[in-house]
Amino acid sequence: MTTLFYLAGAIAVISTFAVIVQTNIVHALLYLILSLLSVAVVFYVLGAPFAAVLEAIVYAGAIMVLFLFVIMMLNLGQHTREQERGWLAARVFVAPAIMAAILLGQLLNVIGQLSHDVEVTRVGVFEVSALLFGPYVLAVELASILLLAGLVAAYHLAKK
Amino acid sequence: METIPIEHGLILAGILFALGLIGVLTRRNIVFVLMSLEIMLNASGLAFIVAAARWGHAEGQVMFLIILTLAAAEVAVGLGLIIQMFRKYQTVDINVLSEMKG
Amino acid sequence: MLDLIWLLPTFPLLGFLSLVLTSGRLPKPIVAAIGAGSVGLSFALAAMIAMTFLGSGEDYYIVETFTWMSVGSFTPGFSFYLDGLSLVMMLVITGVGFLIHVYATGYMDEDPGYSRFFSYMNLFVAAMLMLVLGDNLVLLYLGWEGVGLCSYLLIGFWYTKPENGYAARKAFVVTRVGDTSMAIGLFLLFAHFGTLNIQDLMHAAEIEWATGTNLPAIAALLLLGGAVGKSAQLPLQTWLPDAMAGPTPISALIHAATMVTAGVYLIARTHVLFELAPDVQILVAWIGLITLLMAGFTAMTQTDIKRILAFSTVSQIGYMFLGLGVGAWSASIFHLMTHAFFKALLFLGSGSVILAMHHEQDIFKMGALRKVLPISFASFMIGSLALTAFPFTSGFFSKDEILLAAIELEGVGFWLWLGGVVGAFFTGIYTFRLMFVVFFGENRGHHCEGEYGGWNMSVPLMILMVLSLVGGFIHIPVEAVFSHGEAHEEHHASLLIEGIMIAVPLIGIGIAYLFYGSKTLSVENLMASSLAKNLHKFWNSGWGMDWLYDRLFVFPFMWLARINAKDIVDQFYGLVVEINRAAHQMIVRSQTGYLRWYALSVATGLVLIITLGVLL
Amino acid sequence: MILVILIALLFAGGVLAWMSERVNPNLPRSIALATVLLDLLIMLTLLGSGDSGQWIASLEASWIPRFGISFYLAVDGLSLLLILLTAFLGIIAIGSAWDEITERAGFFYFNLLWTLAGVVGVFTALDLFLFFFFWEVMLIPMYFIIAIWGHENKNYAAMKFFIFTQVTGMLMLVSILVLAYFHYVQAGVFSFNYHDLLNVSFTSRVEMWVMLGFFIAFATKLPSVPIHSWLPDAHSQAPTAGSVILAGILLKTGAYGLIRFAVPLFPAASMEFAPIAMTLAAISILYCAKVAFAQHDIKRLIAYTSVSHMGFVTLGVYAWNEQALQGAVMTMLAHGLSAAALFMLAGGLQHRIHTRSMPDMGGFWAKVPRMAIVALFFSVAALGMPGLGNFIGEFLALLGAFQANIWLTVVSAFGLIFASVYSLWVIQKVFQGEYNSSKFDDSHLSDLSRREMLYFGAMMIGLVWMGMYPQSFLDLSAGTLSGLLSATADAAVAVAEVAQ
Repeated sequence: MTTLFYLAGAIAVISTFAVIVQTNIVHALLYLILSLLSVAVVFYVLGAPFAAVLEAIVYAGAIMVLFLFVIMMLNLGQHTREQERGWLAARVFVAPAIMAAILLGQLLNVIGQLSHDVEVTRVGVFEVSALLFGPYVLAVELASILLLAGLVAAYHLAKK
Repeated sequence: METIPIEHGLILAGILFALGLIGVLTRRNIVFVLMSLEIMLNASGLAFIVAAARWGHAEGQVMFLIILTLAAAEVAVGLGLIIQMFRKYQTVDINVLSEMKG
Repeated sequence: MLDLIWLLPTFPLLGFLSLVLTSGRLPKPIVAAIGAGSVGLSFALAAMIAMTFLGSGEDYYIVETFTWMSVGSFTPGFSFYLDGLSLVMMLVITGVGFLIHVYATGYMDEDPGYSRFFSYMNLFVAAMLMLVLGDNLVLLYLGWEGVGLCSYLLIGFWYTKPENGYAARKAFVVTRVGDTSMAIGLFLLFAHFGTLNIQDLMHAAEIEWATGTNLPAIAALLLLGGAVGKSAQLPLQTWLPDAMAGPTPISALIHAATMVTAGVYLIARTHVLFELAPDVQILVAWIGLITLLMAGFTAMTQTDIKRILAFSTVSQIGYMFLGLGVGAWSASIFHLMTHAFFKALLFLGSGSVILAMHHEQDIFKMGALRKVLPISFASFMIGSLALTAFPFTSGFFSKDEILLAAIELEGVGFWLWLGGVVGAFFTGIYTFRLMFVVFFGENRGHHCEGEYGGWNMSVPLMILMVLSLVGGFIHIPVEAVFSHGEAHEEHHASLLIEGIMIAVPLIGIGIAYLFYGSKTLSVENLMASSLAKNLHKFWNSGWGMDWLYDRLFVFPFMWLARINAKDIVDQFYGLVVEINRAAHQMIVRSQTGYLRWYALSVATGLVLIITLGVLL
Repeated sequence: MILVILIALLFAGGVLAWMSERVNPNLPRSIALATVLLDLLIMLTLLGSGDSGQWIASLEASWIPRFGISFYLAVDGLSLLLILLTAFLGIIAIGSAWDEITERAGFFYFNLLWTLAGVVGVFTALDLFLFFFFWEVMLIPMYFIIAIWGHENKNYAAMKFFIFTQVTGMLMLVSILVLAYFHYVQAGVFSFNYHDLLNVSFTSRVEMWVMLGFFIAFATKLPSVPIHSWLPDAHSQAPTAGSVILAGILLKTGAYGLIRFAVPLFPAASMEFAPIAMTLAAISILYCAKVAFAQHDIKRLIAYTSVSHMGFVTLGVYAWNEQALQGAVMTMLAHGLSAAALFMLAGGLQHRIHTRSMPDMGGFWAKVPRMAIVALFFSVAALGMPGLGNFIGEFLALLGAFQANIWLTVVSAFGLIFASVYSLWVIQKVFQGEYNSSKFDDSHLSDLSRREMLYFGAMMIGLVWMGMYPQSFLDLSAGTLSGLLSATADAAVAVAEVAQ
């Protein structure tokens, strides 16, 4: 399982890196899906099968399909690719990369102070559901309202 | 069961988060920006799952679910806005949106 | 009778109010009746009061009307103080004032501002009476400022000419400098004695202040500042010649007979203070002497008929100051009175000449007027004789007394006397230079039909002629006022001194005759050298005092005003605004409008916060 | 109760005037005039009742008891004089706006009346919180008056006025709060009551700082160099009625604050500060007189002369003896009338020839003789002619100040000379000289109307009354002032001893 964890993690990092340097938007989207799926594997390894399933269905499935629709709708084809090449000069990466590196360094610094090996215990749908519809029912309600608001807003915005 | 060092999970989340950040900061195509945002959200969700695994509790997963809905709503609204923007400017270049310039 | 004294200033004040409130809608005869009549009423009343007062044998009489204000111990009232000094002053003011008013009804006949003129004149008389009758220094100050205001208004009477306005403002501001010094003197006196009632002050000062100490000297100096301003003495004499811009009756009333002598009155009124400060008192004498000599020199170089008279006024007031300085109080007041007679006569005479010459004032454009203008000639002749102290005219007696008092003073007395005699010599020259040029010789171009105006102009002249001739025999009842101050009432002069004093003016007249009458001596020869020319220019400009003051005070003030018109303090706040604006601009520049820029700043903020969190 | 009616009437009248505009555009001005007249009549009934030195009328009601804030209004002789001046000048201001303000008249009179209400509140409030409340109430309507009905540069002027007064007002608020806090520390309860706060004791250092908060707020309003620079802009841009209210009344609130609050609350610090305040006063007098002389804009000129004259008030207040205080009060009253009149004249000229630039004017005497005489009268009053109110004020102020500080008084007295320089300069530039209409449109240059003469006549009578029989005014304020003097006598003695 540990091997799987590191493997999936490596795939996630590589594919994510591919996302941010891709010029072809559809390829990028596919890399993103790959990244999400590998994160789903990580979830599974960490004993959260429910989250892994949702990650695969909702993220990699539904949300990415939305992206795909939009990309198709906007007809971002070949000329976008050239445009992207023009925009993606190495120098624009410098400042963000330094910033991100510092941030990461800091995170690592903090995280590095932890050292705890976990015995992975499976926390299944039941426990999660018990919590969701128990003490966190308000959060569920809020999430549903949020989704409703997102729905209405998306409908309104995308309307001509 | 084998053990997994908890800090490695968090490091993975951190790396993904940093990559997402780089994406947000470097890309001019707004669709890429939105995708990078998704990466960052996902990374934070991962952090929650790792935490949940650390304590063996379900609360982390509940948080992940909330992040998930948040991401879904955000994508829906964000993509709607992208469509609007494209209609108005015929481009996905985020730099044309600079009317807030002081 | 004496209790009616408050009516004296009230009549002219009512005249002023009625003329102002009708503002020029009344016909001229009524304006004249109100204007001259109100002063006439005052004169009649003043005469009756004078007789009652002299008959009563009292030394003084106080009439209290109401308290002006009462703040703590400061309680000046509208109270009138009548004694010999104020009696003389009030008679001169109302008497000469009335004559000049009558004369002015003719003189101003064709002026559109007829009613305005008389309203100012009446206000002036009211204020002047307040000045001399007030029993406290605040009331005196009220009159003092009031006459200054009227002087300003009347000098600038013909307001369309900017130079008249300039002369008027100069007169007001220069005298205001003196007034301010006087006001500070008032504050000082009040701070020490808690009262400004003149008699109380004098008694208190005599008791509390020792002779020759600093405080009375400072107080006397401050009051002297007011006096030199009003009386056009050094160093504040520059305004008077310019003040001749006003109508001639004004010059006669305000700038010869009454207002300019207010300084003399003030010093005489507060003579106790000056006696406590002998250094200041002798300073008064020196100021008078220097002023009279400087004015004498300047008068010899002037060509404007009124300016010559103006400088002679400055010079004659110099004599009065000289008299005050040597302690000849009553002689000074006596000279004040006779000077009022003959100088009013001279000014009114010059007014007649000017009108007859169609407002020509340059004496070298006149000539041979004695046949054409007999009345003016007569008034000038008598006035000039009195002015030069020709024996047995009024000016002779008064000037004589002053000079005799001077020579009897120990120490510097002889020099003061000598200066006074030299001044008399110049008086003779410039007065008769004027006479010979204007009334003798040949006519220089200007056509002149004869006397202008009717009886209302000639009768006042005749009355003043009589007064100028016999005024010297009037006895002024001021002994009681100066009783303790005057050491020597009877002068025992040697025949030599008396002879010199009689002869010197006559020599002056003779020299004037040689130059301007018979033309035996030529002015051109005298003026040939460049030294003489420069000297002439220097004297003509009044010893360059205007030039000096312009550079010392006027130009720096104007310069400061000009460079700071925008108010540097305000500009400082403007600078604050600019700095803020610049700072805003800098911060605004960070608002690029680019989303990624904002994201980057968010990230930076995050990094910074975490850094802080890690470090702390 | 009568005091509440006084203020409430003005507030209500303002609202009514605003609403009545819909009925008839000429109605607001009549309503405003009636309101202020009624107010004046009510104030006059106060004149007869009660002895000077006591509270003639007072009202205390609990407002926010938790913090010891009460609705405490009271009137003594000094306050009464000033609210009478307020109502009188309020009527004059309405008169000057009568034909001038045609646009949004209802809102204008609303603002005018609310400003007046605020001022009356300031003059009567004895609870410091309430005082601050009214202090703000009078500012905001004034801001609108300048910003809406002002002239070419109105926004700048209004903003400057607002920022200056607001920032310094905040300093005062801080001081008030500190004062209340100290009362809480010393007495255990919060109180904003004037009488309670009089008893608060301080260390001298703290007292100085708290006093400065008050002083700066009042000195800005007064105004005094170096925080005077809002005034020329506000005055030159404000409509005539605004200038009348500003110069005539609003400036007086600063002086009143000094007399009522700044010195009595902090006697020791004030006495210690007095030489500095008097120096500022002397600088104000001379400096602003000089700047006034250099102005071309006639309203700016008059504004600077206001600063110069108010210097005599500061001088008088900080000399803190009977003559000086009475002089300060008389200067406040007389300057209220004379400055208001001069601003009305300048406004009248601007209304007629649409310019305020003096170099363009000249020779108006023949054209508008009545106006010329009126202008001459008020100029002469401004330069301190004896017999008129300003003289009494300035003379008494200087007389009293001389006893406190000889040198500063001597320096200040030179202001009398400068006053004559600029006053006569105005008359010369505007009314004397040659008439030349090439630089402006003189088709509307008409002499003062009957209505205008009525207002000017009333003010002239007022000034002559003050000048010839000031006793009627002096008596009213005498009691208050001697009360304040005796209350602070101990501190004065103590400071004098330290100085020696």
